Amino acid sequence: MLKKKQCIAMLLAGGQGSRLGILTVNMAKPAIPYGGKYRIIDFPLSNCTNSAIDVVGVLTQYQPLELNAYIGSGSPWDLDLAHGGVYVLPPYVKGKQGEWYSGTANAIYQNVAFIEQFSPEYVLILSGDHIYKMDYNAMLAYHIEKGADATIAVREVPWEEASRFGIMNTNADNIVEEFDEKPKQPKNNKASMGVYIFSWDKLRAYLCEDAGDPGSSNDFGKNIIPNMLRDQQKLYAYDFEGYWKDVGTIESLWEANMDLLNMPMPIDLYDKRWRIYGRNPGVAPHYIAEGAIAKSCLITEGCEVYGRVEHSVLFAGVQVMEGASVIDSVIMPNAVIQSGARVRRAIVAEGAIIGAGAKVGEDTGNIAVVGQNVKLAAGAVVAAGEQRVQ
Amino acid sequence: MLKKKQCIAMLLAGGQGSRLGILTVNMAKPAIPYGGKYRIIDFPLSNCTNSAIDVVGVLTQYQPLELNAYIGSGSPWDLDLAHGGVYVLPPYVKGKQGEWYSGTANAIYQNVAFIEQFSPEYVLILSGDHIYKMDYNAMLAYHIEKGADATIAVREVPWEEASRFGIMNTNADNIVEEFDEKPKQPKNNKASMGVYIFSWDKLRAYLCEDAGDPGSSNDFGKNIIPNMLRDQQKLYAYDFEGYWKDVGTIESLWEANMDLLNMPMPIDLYDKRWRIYGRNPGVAPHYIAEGAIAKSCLITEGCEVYGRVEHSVLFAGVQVMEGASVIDSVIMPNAVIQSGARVRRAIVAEGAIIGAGAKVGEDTGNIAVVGQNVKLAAGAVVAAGEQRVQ
Amino acid sequence: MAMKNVMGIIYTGEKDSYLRELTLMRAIAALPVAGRYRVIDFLVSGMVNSGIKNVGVIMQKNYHSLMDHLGSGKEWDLHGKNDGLYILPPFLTRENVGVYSGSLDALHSNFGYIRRSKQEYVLLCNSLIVFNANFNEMMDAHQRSGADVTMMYSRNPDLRRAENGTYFEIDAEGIITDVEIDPTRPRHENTSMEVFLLRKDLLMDLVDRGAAHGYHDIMRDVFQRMIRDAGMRVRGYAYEDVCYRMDSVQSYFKFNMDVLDRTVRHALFDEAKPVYTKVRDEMPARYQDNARVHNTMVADGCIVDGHVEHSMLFRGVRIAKGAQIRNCVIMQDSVIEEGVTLENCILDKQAVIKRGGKLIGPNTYPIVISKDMTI
Amino acid sequence: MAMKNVMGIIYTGEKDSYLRELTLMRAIAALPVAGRYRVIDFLVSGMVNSGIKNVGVIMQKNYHSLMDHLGSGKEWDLHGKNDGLYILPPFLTRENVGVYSGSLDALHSNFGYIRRSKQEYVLLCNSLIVFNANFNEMMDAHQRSGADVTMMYSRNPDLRRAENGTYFEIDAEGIITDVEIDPTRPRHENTSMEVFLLRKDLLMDLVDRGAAHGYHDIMRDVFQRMIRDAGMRVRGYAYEDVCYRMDSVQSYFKFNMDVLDRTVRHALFDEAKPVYTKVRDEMPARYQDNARVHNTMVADGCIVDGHVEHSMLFRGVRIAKGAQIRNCVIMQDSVIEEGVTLENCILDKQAVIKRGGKLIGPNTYPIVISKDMTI
Repeated sequence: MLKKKQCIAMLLAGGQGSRLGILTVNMAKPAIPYGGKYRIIDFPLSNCTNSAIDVVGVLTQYQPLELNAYIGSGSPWDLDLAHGGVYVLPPYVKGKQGEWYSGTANAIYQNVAFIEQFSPEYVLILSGDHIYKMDYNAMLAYHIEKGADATIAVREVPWEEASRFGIMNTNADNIVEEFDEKPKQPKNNKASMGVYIFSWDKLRAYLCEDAGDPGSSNDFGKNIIPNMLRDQQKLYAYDFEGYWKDVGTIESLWEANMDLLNMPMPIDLYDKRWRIYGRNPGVAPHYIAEGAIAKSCLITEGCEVYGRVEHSVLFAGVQVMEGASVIDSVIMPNAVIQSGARVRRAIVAEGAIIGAGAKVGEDTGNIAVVGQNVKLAAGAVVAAGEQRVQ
Repeated sequence: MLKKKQCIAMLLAGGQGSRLGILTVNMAKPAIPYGGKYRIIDFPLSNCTNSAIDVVGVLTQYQPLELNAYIGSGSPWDLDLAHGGVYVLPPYVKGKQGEWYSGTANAIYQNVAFIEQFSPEYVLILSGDHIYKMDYNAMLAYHIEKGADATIAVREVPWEEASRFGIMNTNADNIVEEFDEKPKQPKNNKASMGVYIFSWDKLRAYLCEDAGDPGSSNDFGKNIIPNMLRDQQKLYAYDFEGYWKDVGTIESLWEANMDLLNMPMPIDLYDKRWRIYGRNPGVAPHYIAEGAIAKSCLITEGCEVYGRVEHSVLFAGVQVMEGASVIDSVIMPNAVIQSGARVRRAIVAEGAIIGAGAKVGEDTGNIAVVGQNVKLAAGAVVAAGEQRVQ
Repeated sequence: MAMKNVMGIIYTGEKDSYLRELTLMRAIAALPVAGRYRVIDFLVSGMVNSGIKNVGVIMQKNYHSLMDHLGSGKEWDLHGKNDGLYILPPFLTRENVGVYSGSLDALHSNFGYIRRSKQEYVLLCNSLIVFNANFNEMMDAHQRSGADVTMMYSRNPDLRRAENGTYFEIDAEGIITDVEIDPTRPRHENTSMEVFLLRKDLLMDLVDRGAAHGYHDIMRDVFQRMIRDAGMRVRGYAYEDVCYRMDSVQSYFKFNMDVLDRTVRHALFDEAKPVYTKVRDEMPARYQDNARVHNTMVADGCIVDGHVEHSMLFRGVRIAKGAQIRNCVIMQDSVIEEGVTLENCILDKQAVIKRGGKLIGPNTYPIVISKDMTI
Repeated sequence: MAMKNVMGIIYTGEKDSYLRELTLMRAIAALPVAGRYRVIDFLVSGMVNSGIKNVGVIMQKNYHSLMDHLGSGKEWDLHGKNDGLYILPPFLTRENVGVYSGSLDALHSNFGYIRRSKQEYVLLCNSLIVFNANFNEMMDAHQRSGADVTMMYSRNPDLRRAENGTYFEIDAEGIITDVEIDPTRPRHENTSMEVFLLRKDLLMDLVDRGAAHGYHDIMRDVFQRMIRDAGMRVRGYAYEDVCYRMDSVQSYFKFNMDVLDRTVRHALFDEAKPVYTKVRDEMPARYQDNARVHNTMVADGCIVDGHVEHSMLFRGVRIAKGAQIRNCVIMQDSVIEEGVTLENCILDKQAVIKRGGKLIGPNTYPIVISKDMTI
């Protein structure tokens, strides 16, 4: 009874993101706050909305609570629809037993019945790990125009970094001839972005084949794409040129936030034609007190700044008290920096309290992290690179 | 960041409902169609909406696809809210591993963190197996007035049937003194309806205790309630007098549908003050052709009746062709009864096609069932009590 | 996909005086039809099914029921922050007491909304014709032909009226070569369906220029001139499926009766392009022991215990035992008591016909019973 | 819990002429305040936070921006099928060209909506006072006292005005014993907050009787008479928290400046009773290298590179390098170019002050720059 859709999106949001350390102890990676008022998942979801793709299945299995509550009815992204919208898809029990998702391809395989409800011609596979603005609709038009079986979004990376990525070796027509996962000697610098469009009939066939192979890791990059290449299916690379950042580590999450402080911003979040939507905290505008300093920074609603904030990103409801200073740091929602505390090159997670006079992070060295709801005693010290969970 | 709620509901919708035979092969029991345009889950969800309870966690693990798509954003029940609404809660992975729900109490236990987000004072536990209209708000007022730790909704059943139920032995003040699960010699006829209100602090403590007991079945009826009685907590019975039907078997599902054909209806679904909401199929009014017969029946939108329909319930989009007859039966959405077919005392599931001249069911005996999307050949015969899956 | 780039504008300010009591308190667009719909549902659903995401509805007088019906646009998935359904009632300011003086004035008053919309094309429609179109094909034809404006028309003779309607002369290439508006005797066989497709910037230019010259009506003062004065390429696009014009009590009645015909019904209610409407959450219709119903459409919430033939019953209608209904359109929540006889009647919402009442109209001119009347 | 049984009605038809340019194209209820809100947000949010599920907003002239702002009520979770937010613009029919002649007329025109609502009580409010109430306590007081009508008042002297406002005399038992409307010199110290709580059936009876006698104003013609003629028990309920009256440019300006005060800000924006408003999805405010900002509230989407002191910046405001802003209220999307100096100004939406401009108003009478103006 569901309405037929030309293309639906499946968003892989199940990863634990363990390289993000204590930030993902209680929360799936796509729910991580970013950029002062967003969560990572806002980017693929807003891209879908702006690309007129209005069915999004979100595949979760690790700590989905925060993500579930955040997605809610889907209304912030205009995905609270009667005919489509956003669906959270955890593993479930079929017949007598249930099975957890064993890999990216397996997660999609377990939801074949979900996909079939919409009888789509194409399926867009996304991951919830990256910050970027992309018109999936343009990519779909390319996929259709080329008559491709699969289209893989790629971006050029510096040659010296190419060996860290999945590299697509393409011919002059952008047809993928070979896929090198982290090649020692890359023949190309086109790295896969983890954004795929498949013709659904083809993908379904390969998912079924893969599910029957006990030796498979059930992964798109390791199994599905190589199997399609083996069979000489038509795989095209789709070149993407804008900002794209994997925020898979503490350092890269911090960097991605700092990127927003550059002028011009490498990713334009003011663009009214391609807004990034998110759930709004619904609090008053922020307040900068007499004597406070706020420069080269992003500050959002509900913050109160009595101290000094420089080259930093403050999320909703953050308080920086008199004499406190926050420099080169990311302060997540409702954290409080008490008077005289000093925060440098740090990420302070949601609801953490940095006691009076405490010192978090250092002027150089690795990023210090204070975990969610941690109450740091007055005068405490968190060294560069340290992760404090209590 | 979620808004505090006085009381939230947790709806246990995970049951496989295996006594419903082939009807629940592809679908969880709460998603079973009922009454011409409803699904079983519409009743507890609409009761919540009408009782001003606007956070409902739906605990699923068995074949949740149909249910998930049906619930969608929650808008049919006015539960597509920014501050609350309906949340589908499957099992998930915490830390390194995941765990399926091992019982009703375990399902709630695994979602303690979900509940805590709303800091509720009370938690209403519901099941997705029953047809009834009930003001949970009145029950909550009773719970508060009595200062109870737990309140259990009960209804009086005929004494001779009491031994099939969980019986609450109460004193004159309606305090529960003893709980008899299916007593051979019942001392009372007040049967538990599977609707509980708990003071959350108390419930949480008992859930934690239960989770630590390796011998427990993690079940409300078998473990939580008896443990609370053991500790002399204040458990009250709350008397409910309206229509209440467990639709856990083929026969009872059929009966519950037939109940709606009695006048007056034992459960008033015309009541504008307590509407039962559901997802609307969005099709035209039904059409009764020249020469057709429709009497003592319920027929809804999208049906086309060219034959004879008596004492039956037709769901959306059903077609009864020329010369076909449907008597004492339940025909689920989009099923087609071809010309000359004869359906008696039967349930024909969604999308099934009964071929020309086929015979389904008999004038007496058990209910015949034709499964979802089954195409019954012309002239085929399905005997009383038979379940046909292809 | 292309239709994402088209905005829909529906002008609901048509002359409604021929519909008598039925349009006393509501716009034609809000007229209840086919058991559970309003006239405007077909157009809005057609737009949405074609992929249009931004629909503006220009309201005139009597717009309360229309506003209430459309609500936030949720039933059409037009309730987003991004695009969606825009209800455009007349401006009431200190200087202006509302009421547009014509379609051109209405468009001019909503210039800001049109300009802000990000689509490149406008599909401009009136709301008095009921049809269930997929506009993609019209858009394809428009783009292929390179026309400045494409106008939808029908060759259906039932749409032709004396002194009412717009008629096109169209040449072999599909170019509209002449337009007659409200002729006593329509000379051209192509009736305008009042559906116009053009680029947004062209529309804005035409409206701006028209308003600057003090014109009021977009068909007469702008499009007709365009066609006459040439320079612009105005093409016709033939709509071949069923369509009905709601401009008199008789045509309203005929439409409801025609829907009982299988061909018409299936053409209008096609699974591939559902017609959405406001949901009422009624229970299924109930037939009692004495019900005898033939060739009739019945909406949810009805309770029928009488005899009903060749009729249209809207949601929540009650027909008591012994009542005899023939050729009737009975709107929402009306009550027909025991022993009543009705033939060729239109009952507006919540009418009550008391026990034993008898109303038999001529089949050419049905009796209309106003909303909330008790007889 | 009890508040589920109360419907809210907000009358937005107040006199708005004292607010000059600010209310030329919008109702007072739609006036932007405190960086990201509209006046009406406080009242609607207060109702919702108190548990009210059915809110009707009676619109008068200039209601476009108000309608656009409230939308489907989604931001307040008032978008359900069951109850929710009802927008009630004036009726425009053949006979009636809209515009109510007073609050009583407006209520009478919406009699159907009031009757159909299933709540037993009505909380009737005007929209020109900004406060963030929890109405539960008022309801408790009303029910405990057995009064026929309970009227909210404030002892805050800032609400008192010459020739404007309603003032109560209240006895030791809390009974309102005298009412003065628009006196030249207010004699009673209790200013009406224009919030009335009563049973719905009583309100309907009063409105019906009042309309039948040709009265227009519910305060003057109904409530004042009730109090004078006795027979009814009309009680006062004192509101002790901060409240502001938006009835002049000065009072509008003062309100925005007072919100900068921590006590006022925290009283109005209390986590336990959030104020909801339409969301714009702007990115966080950005401070550039040359920003120097003190004692100022800044909404999302702003980009600040100049000096700003004791001011209120709404969403999307741009302040260029070298600009000097003091004591200003700058609404949404206004642009202040390099080297501009502004003091004691109110800039309406999308105003542009070009490079080097200088505007210094007296602090008793701020300069108002209209919407879309470029200077």
